[in-house]
Amino acid sequence: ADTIKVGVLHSLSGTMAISETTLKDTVLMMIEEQNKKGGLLGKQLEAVVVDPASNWPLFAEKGRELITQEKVDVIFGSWTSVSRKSVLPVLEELNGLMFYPVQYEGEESSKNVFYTGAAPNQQAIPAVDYLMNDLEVERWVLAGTDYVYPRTTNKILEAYLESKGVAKEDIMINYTPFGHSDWQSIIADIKKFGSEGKKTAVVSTINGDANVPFYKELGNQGVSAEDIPVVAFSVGEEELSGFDTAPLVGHLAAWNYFQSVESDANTAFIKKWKAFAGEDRVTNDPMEATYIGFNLWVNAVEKAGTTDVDAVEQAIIGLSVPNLTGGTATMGANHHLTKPVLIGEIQDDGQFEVVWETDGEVAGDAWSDFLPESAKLIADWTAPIKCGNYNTETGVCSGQNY
Amino acid sequence: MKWLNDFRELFRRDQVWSVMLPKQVDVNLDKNIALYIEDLNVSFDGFKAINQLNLYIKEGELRCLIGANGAGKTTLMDIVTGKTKPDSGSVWFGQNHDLLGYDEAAIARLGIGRKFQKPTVFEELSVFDNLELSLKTNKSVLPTLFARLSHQQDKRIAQVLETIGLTEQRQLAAGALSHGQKQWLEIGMLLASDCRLLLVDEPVAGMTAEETEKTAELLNKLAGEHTVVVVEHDMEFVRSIARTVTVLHQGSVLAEGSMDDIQKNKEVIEVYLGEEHAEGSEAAL
Amino acid sequence: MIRIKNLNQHYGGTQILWDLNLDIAEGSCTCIMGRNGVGKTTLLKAIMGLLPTTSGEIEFQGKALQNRSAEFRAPAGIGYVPQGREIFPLLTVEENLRLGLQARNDGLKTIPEKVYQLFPVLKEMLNRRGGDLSGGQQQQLAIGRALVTDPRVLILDEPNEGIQPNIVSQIGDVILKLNEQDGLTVILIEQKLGFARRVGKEFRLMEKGSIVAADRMENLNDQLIRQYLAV
Amino acid sequence: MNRYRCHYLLSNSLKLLFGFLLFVFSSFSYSQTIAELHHELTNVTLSKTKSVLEKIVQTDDETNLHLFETMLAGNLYFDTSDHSLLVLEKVDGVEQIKDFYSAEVRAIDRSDAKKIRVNNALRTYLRASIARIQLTAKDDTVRKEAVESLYKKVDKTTFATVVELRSQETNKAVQSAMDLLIDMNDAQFNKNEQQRIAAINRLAKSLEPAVRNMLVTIANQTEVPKVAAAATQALQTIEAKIGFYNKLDTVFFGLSLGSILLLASIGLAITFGVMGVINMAHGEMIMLGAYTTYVVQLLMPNHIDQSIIVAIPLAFTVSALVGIVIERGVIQFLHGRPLETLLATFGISLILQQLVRSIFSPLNRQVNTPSWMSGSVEINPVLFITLNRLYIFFFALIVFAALLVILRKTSLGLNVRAVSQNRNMARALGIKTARVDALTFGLGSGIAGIAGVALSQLTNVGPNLGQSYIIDSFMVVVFGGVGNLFGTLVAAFTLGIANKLFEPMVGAVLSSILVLVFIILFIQKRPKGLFPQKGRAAE
Amino acid sequence: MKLFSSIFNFKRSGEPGAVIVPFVALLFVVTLFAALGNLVFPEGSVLHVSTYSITLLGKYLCYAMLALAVDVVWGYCGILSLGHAAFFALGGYGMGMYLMRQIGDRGVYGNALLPDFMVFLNWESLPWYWFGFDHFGFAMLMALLVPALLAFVFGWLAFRSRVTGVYLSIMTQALTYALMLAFFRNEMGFGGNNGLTDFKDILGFSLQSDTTRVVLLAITSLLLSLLLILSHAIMKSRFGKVIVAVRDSESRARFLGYRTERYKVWLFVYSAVIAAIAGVLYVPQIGIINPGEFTPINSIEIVIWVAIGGRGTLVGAVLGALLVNYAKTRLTAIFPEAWLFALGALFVVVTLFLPKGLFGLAGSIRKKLLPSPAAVKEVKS
Ligand SMILES: Nc1ncnc2c1ncn2[C@@H]1O[C@H](COP(=O)(O)OP(=O)(O)OP(=O)(O)O)[C@@H](O)[C@H]1O
Ligand SMILES: Nc1ncnc2c1ncn2[C@@H]1O[C@H](COP(=O)(O)OP(=O)(O)OP(=O)(O)O)[C@@H](O)[C@H]1O
Ligand SMILES: NC(N)=O
Ligand SMILES: [Mg+2]
Ligand SMILES: [Mg+2]
Repeated sequence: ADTIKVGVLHSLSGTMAISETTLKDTVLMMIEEQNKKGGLLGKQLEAVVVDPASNWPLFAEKGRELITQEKVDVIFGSWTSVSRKSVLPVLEELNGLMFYPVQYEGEESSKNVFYTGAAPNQQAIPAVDYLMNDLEVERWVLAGTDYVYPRTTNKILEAYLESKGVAKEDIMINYTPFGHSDWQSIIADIKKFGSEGKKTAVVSTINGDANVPFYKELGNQGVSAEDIPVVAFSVGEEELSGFDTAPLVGHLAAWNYFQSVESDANTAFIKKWKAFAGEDRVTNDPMEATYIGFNLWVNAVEKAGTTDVDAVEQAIIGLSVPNLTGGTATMGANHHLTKPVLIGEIQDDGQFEVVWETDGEVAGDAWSDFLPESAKLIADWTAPIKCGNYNTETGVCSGQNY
Repeated sequence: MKWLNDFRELFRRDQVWSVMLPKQVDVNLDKNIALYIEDLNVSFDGFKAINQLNLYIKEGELRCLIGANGAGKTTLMDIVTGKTKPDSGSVWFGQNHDLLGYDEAAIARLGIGRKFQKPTVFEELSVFDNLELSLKTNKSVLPTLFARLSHQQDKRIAQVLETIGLTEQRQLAAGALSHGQKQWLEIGMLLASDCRLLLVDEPVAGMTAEETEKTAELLNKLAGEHTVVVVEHDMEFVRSIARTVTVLHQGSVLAEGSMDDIQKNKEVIEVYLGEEHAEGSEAAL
Repeated sequence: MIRIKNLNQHYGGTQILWDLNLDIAEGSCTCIMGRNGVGKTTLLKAIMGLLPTTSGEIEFQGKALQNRSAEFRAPAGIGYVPQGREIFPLLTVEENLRLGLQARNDGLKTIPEKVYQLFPVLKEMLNRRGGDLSGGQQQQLAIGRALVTDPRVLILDEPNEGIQPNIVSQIGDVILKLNEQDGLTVILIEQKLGFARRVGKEFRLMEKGSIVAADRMENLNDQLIRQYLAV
Repeated sequence: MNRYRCHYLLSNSLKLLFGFLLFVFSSFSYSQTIAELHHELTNVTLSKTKSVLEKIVQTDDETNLHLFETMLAGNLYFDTSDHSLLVLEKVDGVEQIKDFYSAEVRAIDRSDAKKIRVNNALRTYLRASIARIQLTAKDDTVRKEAVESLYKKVDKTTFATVVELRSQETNKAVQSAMDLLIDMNDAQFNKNEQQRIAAINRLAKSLEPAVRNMLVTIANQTEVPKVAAAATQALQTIEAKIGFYNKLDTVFFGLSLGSILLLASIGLAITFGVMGVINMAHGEMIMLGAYTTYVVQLLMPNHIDQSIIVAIPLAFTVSALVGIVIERGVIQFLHGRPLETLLATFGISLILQQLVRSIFSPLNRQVNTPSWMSGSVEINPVLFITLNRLYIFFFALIVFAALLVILRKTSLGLNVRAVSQNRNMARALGIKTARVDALTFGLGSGIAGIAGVALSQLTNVGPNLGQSYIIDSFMVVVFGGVGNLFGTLVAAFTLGIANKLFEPMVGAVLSSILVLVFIILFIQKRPKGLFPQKGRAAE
Repeated sequence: MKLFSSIFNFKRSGEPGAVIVPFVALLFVVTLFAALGNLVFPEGSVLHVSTYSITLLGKYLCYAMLALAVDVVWGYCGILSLGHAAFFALGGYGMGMYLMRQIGDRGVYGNALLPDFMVFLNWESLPWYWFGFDHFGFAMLMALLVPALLAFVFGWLAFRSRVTGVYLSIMTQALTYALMLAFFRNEMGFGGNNGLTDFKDILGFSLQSDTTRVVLLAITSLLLSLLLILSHAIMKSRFGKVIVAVRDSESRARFLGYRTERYKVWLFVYSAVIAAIAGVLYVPQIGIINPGEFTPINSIEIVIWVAIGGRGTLVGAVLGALLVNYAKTRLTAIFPEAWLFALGALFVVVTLFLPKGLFGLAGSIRKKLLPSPAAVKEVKS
């Protein structure tokens, strides 16, 4: 073909459109820019956008369409874990290549997927460390939307906290349905839980639409960040742009990127984004992950001299590109990136201010060390192991579909 | 404590479990009375529609029920057919069936059929299908699923169609019939169902004089083999079929007797007939 | 007062009215008769604008009606008592009557006492839901409701269906009175010959969707009856 | 009453006062040290800021309060060229850079002003420092709040100050706040057992969380059994009261949820309940109302407090007009085919969602809460009622009452019921059915729009807003009994309260499931909802 | 069989029936063509049919079956179920559980006993309700029995209490909504939001192989034909007439002695089983089942397929499902950002201009072209 096709598999309608449309735009922007630079391997890049409409099985169908009908060379896509799980068998069957840009629960490493968002050890654990060490938090509320990412993350955190000597009665766990909008009782409960003398914090894995009513209620019930700080893993600049942050100043989020981080790369990126999408648009962590993923892919293709999936897959491992926070992102043999962990406080202008960060980049861990079964596994896509779930005890690889 | 009683019922030694009893016992008409209605009361939001009503209908009788608008005639039929539950009183079909304990379908299966005041037919089914569904057959689910129109049944329907004059419209959707035609169809459904007790609410409303005559003839023919209760306001018609007439007033029986007696009854004249239809007046214009 | 020329009407593919012509004089009381299903109700519905007509003209007081919508006809002075009563079942009797007020041209806001005089039972039942009434009571309500609209011409489709005998004669009296004293034009569909003869001044016989005979009531003879009304 | 608001007013007036004072003293009054410290403040990293602030506190300088408050509000900046302190203020939506000392507007570029960063730890420290300064503030409420902020933690010197101030204090409320603080101190540290117990007994009347936590600690210290026993008893008294207030809380939560369900479903009670249109686009009418609120705020960015009042009639109009267009354009052709309305309106709802997605982007839009609606009323230390929910509760009742009047007392109400029961007969009576339909559908839609205004205060304003309420709305209308407005009211509150009763027991997810199961079972008992249509006609 | 004898008696049976045989024949031809095209003709040949098209067709046919299920209850009996996706999803979960057990120790954790999601949520042992699902027969039995039982219990409660009309519709919606919330819960042991996925093989045949896919498609197509014919036979029987009578006037049917609630319950169960079969066939072809399948919106969409095709016509419902889903596939590809406008408009336009759906349109075109003798007779009489 005379173009290199790039598939974009993000929901443009339905419940996830809110988050995913931005990522589609990001990919389009990156493609446009790459084409201005003369394309890749002397060819122009061509975006193929489809809409899986927040319907999980459709991700598999559209994924197949992209690979077999449109013959794309790479896919940037997916947000929710379930959508990734849905398309995964198709990617493995057809030997496709996908870059997944969102923080997730880990416990996965596929030959055909590169995970450019954070694994739990690149977000959740450092955040808890910060709360424990810097804010002297002793009681924990783990509040999340009832699905796999929060469940797993909270499982990991629970194990981690207990290993740090936190008593069971000092951990409160609460799950709510998707799109939960009535937070009165839960926040009242959190307040009560937090008024018993020990410093309390909320670790929120609340996802998507439930956040706005959550924070509004938090503000109205007067839960201030000084009393009970909330640290969120799924609330970024984009989400904050949906509400008035004045009453929420000081609440926290843990990410690998914030728009407010000062670096030349970031300034340039923000400028490009605003020119592309609109002056009032903000950037966020999954966008950075998409940015890194895209650049890694471009570099790998150039290095391999082809868009062939197997060649690119091998070329990309160990490759580094600058991230937007002034460091570098290196793709590990387990298909996860190295990332700095940043903790930011919400400001009244809807931005975050970094109040803590790791010294350097942390390597992403596909298999959490805090879950008994998973601790035994490692992912390593380089020879001789060449496997995403290698059991170090039995020396066996399991679960591969190709 | 209903469940407790149910539970006790389960362990009574003098009878087998009720679910194992044969489903329907045939109607016992030893005393020659088809329908017993005793001390019946119904009220709606405080308004007494039926008031201490007592009524006995003999087996094979053709009984006319008349009474002012709102006297409770239709309500009475509603009760007998299980549509309305009375506040108190009893309704027995023959010696052995307490109708108040049954639902509509069970009552219908005992052989009690009804024609409604406002003609009600299955509008989207054809005239033919309306009649087919009315046939006296096993109406449980499985038999119906595998049922097939027998030659006899087919003939029976043709016969009924002929009688009600809708042979030409047999494949027409019943909803497309005119008001009078629907009346006829509903009568036809009664005929097809071959019921033991027929409750007929205003059969000749909207019919021409001649059709009225024909209906009268039909009902007369049915009586004897079937027990028929007719409600009508058309006095000519009533006179032409009635042997015994019962007059209802404000939910109770005001008078009962032959048509002649009734037409002489002062009270009936006052509340219902008016001077025109009173015995001896220039009857029946 | 009402003049119908070459009216044709279809239900779906079936033609019901065939080139129907009808003239109703002001102040007359006309009885339309015919067997079941010949199209009497259809004719009245066409006059009320409740059915689309295929072709033909309907004139009321010199004005063409066929292109005006149904809403226009009640205020223009046509009162309608439909077959099957068509009471608003969930409205109270009083509300059913009050609805008629809107069609009046005099802006009256209360239900005229006259209606209660004609049908005392309605007064007793004012707060009952229309749907709960007995068939006969509903029929009275339907007539009452039409009278509330203060019509110039009253159209009744089998108004005596299901009415107790003494009220039937009362209704007869009412119609006569309305027609003779108040000069109200009346069109009546009636199956019962006796009643028709008593109140009707004119008759029209229908068959297969056309008017086949028209004359003064005195001239309704047995031969006509046998020909058009017998089964 | 309203914390944020008081605070805001106060800080403004103080700023004025200080501006004046600074003007008077600016020429000579600054000691070397404070200026140096201020300069140092602009040069340290976030982790070192606290030590500088501690030194500043030591100086007891008069500018400290102003400094701390500005910093706490996140408005303290400095000039990158000369490191002088600046204040960044928003005046009518425009940012203004002022000199910290003179309060004069400075003409420097925004990018030359750099923020002095604060984090949670600093905010805590700043608040405590402010409280200490404000123990002598003029305003009673400020003083009281200053004392209250010491409940959690108070150092020796500050406590001594409070004890000293107590004798001069004249305001009753401040007095009792101080007494509580003193009692707390006595309960813990008084050497005299009798006095300790007396203090504890007095504390049993208080619902302050700090008091309770302190009592728990005392009750667990068994060295002095009598004191521990007193503390245990005091705790019991307190817990009993708290238990009671928690129940009240639950009821209020239930009523609040109920009022939201009511608002969301009441428009549907008309379009669906009365007119019989299975209106799947109802949620989108709500959404349009919410977006109208957003647009109104865009148009009047400096009058957020008033914007919502303006938005109510506008949202009504917008949704009503769209409703009328839908009715005239589609629904009028579907009379007598209620199930088809489901189809068509579902299509319309897809179109409307995509429309706002195209116009406003798929992202949630920010709708601000007017200051008079934010925060909460504190009834006592354990019982708060959030203002926005309180207003929405009353708002829902008012809308309901207004609707009831329209449907019961106007001819529109009568006509719409007549039309929905027998369209042809209504036409034969001269009722202009087309107008009635359009107006009624418009009314139902308009009310949904109003609901959108209220919901914009609680939840996302995004293209999915409507979707999240449509199922609940149908559930409420059906549960209450179709066609019965009063039923909708009762159903909304019943479901609201039921949900909130289950929630503490089984969690939010199971409680939603339980409520659904409850509705399913309830309908078996009452197949036509709470308030069914009765009588013959309902068959 | 009496049931089947009526099927071939098309002269009397009116329009919908008359097209079933041609439709089934067409379905066979298409399936055969697709099968050969995929397995025999190589890529690049004009006759080649891609695997993508095979899975797509398989999905459409499952949806068509689902539409058939809804048409049976809605079109003929007037029971507007807004919860049929629940039966579909339950059937799918039954199949999903079987497929999950087939993974055995090939999961990522290599645990032979527990599916992956149970392993990482620290489940100790397989919950009791998962037992037996490694046997295909048992799993299929449960996949049909559980939805049937749910339909029976729900129908029995609701119809006996005479819950009708919108009340019933909303209750079915509540049912599927409650199930959705329940299946989201990880404690339920069905994989929570992620559901069941990453299947390997079915009865020993790899799900990734083209042959398996084609066979699955063929089975779907065959079952759809059978169910279409069976449903038609049922609707033509006297049972079917009672069902229509119930739709017209349930109380009148009761006064004739029919226990309408039983008729409705059995019809509802029958329909639920069809939906469950559709779900069973859907999962191996799609490769994932998760609680999203329970969302009330899905059920509403099914109703829309039926309405667009023409309700009460069986074949119409099937065609409606095929058409709408094909349109969705095309539109999302052609206008990824505006397809909802087109789809929404399609719904509105069809409702407004084709009150009887596409099938009704076809019928009236045919009528216009060749007026039936019956119609002529009616006019004259
Ligand atoms: N469901 C109900 N709710 C309230 N009132 C009712 C109900 N059913 C019947 N009624 C009242 O009970 C009375 C008796 O009604 P019913 O229909 O039995 O009279 P009827 O004798 O059949 O009169 P008609 O000859 O006019 O048909 C009437 O006044 C009616 O209004
Ligand atoms: N909705 C309809 N669709 C099709 N045909 C209809 C419809 N309504 C009535 N018809 C047919 O039109 C013809 C005339 O009906 P109409 O109701 O006008 O008769 P009618 O003269 O009033 O009879 P009746 O005395 O029985 O009331 C009848 O043959 C009837 O079958
Ligand atoms: N991966 C997530 N956040 O679902
Ligand atoms: Mg009656
Ligand atoms: Mg008629």
